[in-house]
Amino acid sequence: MTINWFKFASPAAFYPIAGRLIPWFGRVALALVLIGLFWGFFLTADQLGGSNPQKEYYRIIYVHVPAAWMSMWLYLVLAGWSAIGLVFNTRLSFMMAKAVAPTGAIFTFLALWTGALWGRPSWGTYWDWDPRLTSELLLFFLYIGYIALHSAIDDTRRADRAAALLAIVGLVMVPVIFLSINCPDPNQCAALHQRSDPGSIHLSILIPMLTMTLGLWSYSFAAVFARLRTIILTREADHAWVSDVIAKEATA
Amino acid sequence: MVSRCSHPQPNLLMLDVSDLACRRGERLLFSDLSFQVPAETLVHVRGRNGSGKTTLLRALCGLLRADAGSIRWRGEPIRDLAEDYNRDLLYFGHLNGIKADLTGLENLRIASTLDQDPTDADAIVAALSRIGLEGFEDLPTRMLSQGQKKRVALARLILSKAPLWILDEPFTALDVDAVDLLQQLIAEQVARGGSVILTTHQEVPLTSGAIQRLTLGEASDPVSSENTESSC
Amino acid sequence: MLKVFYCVLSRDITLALRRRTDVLTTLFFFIIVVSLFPLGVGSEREQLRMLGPGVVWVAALLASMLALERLFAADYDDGTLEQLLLTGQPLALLVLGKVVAHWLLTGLPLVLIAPLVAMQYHLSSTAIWVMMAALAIGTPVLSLIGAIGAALTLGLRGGGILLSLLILPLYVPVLVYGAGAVSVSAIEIADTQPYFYLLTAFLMGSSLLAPLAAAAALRISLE
Amino acid sequence: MMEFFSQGGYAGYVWGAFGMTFGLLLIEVLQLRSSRKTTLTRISRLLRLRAPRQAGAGPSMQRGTSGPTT
Repeated sequence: MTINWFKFASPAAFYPIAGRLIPWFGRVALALVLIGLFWGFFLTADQLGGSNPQKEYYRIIYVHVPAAWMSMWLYLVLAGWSAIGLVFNTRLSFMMAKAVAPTGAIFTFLALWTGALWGRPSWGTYWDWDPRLTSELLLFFLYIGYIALHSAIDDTRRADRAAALLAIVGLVMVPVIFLSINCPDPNQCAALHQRSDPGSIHLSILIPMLTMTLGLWSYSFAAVFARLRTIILTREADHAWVSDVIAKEATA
Repeated sequence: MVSRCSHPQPNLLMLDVSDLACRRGERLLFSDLSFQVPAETLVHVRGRNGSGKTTLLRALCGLLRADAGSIRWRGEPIRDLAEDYNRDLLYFGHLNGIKADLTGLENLRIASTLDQDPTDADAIVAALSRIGLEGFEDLPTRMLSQGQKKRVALARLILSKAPLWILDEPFTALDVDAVDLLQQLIAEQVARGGSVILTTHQEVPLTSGAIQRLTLGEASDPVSSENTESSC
Repeated sequence: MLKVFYCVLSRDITLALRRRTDVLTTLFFFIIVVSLFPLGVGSEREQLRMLGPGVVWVAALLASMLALERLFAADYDDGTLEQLLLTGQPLALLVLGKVVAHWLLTGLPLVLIAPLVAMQYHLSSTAIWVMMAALAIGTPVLSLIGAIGAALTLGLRGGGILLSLLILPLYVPVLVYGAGAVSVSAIEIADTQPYFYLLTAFLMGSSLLAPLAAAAALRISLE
Repeated sequence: MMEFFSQGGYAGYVWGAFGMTFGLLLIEVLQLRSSRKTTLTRISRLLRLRAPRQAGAGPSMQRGTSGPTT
């Protein structure tokens, strides 16, 4: 039994499906985030001993790391949908990519903001060109580049495809950019492995952090699908199915 | 000129378009458009402004990717042929496609080397003089008038050996005798077995071969063809 | 095949030489930007020597980026770009020809003028040689990657600003290792070897992939 | 309860980070909701203005509105 994926590729078919999924993802996200916060704030130690002693401000990790992971994951999703759109020429994939970009940019900004606020107490400055934060900053420029290019072109068809190509070129360049930032001096390249990789974090902190990540992940599904439905409506306005959807929903 | 009497039977099918659909932005311009262009045929595309004539021509020459349907050149989809199809094609858009800082001679020499049939200088000079530009060959084209610039671009029609011509409003900005010359060139192209697809608002008399009229924007059957009044 | 490459190359060079001013504007922009910094930062010798490589590279980045806009714009306006798409030649080859011509007209002069500019920053002679070598390898990469951006922003109003927004993040690796090579050469000349390996790797990688991406971008822009 | 809010003296940083995060996400949700509403009203107005379209291959052209739309 081969599933005809292209059946779902038509915006008309996907619109109602997305509509049903949004509330479900929204509720799951809310639940996960609340559990993660409660766990992180009340059930864990106030201060961290061990190799990297930190005071209460370490709790910013519950937001900073999930946001950073989500920003990188959403860029992969953005580049993935762009590639699918260019190869299969399906309009829905381009709409999906356009729907992902703003949420990804927001998470990147959040990662930078929370990273700076965490850096101040622990390193003494808001910004010290730490390789991870600098890579986030450049990822932020890639998102802004995608959004700016897409909005600068009026013809939606060319805008989709040009921004998609930019996302793919960006994806190819990301490892090279991250290499050049994490290891500016190839002679002694100690900085490549992160100072505190997730493995070394205490379990009782790792669990809430992962729950928060899942919460933000399910939140981004809901946000992206909501934006996608608006994009589908604007772009398919002159199709027949939109008029009866409008009639039904405008009155509801 | 002896008008060769050949019945335009569709022996050698050149271009075959089947249920083509094109969209401009979010507006669907035309859909389920099918027509064949056999050898020795002139396709005269007509329609109001905005009915998608230019979009159709750009889709036919591969510049624009159609939303649906297929375009085949001698049985092969043009997307697979890519460069080979380009070699058999000469496209003439709204812009002249010549560099203002280069002379007429240089423009044509570069155009022919890029089309991979480098012609020697005096063939180019002959083409330029036939088009009515002798004495202007080695003048930078920015000094020429709008009509003369168009003639330099038209000189490529003389030099080209491409079997398929796609011309978008070729007659604009041309004076009377340039129009006659262009009509003669098109008639020669069709007579020697080539096909021409063009959009224009005036008639194009042929010495032989068939004329197909393709009107866009009408709900009725867009394709109607009639043979020229030639004796055969 | 190569004949076509040279045809495009020589066409672009003759075109540019007929409008000599365009070539010089990029060069003077580079010189002005480089000589502005000492006025802003103060002309204390040790500081300038430390600052020199970075400033020269950033100026080279900006100069080559500003010159990119003219890469396709002139051909786009007079219709020759359409004809280039419709020749019987692989588009990537023609794009490579245009990019090499663009580099010869904007990148190479930067490399040749670098010693003159480096003296403003009291760089040692070895540092000047290393900078010229690094620029010679790095500026083609800038032109190649920039060609993708130029193709994407073709015919857009405000394309120049948009082009810099899209392309500058992609220039970071060349900047980091280009400037790094020069500053390391002051300490230990042998240490610059890995930098040049990386820069050459970027050059080879981008000269293979960038024309393909730029050709795809052109097809999208000219739809 | 008070020491919870003070977060060992780092309240500014902790709540600055959390506040920005959930504040921004909330703003995004509200923005999505309002853009959906404006899109719905804009398209319904557009559809009401446009007369019932002729079916057929022709492009979706306006055939002129049929009388004043109530």
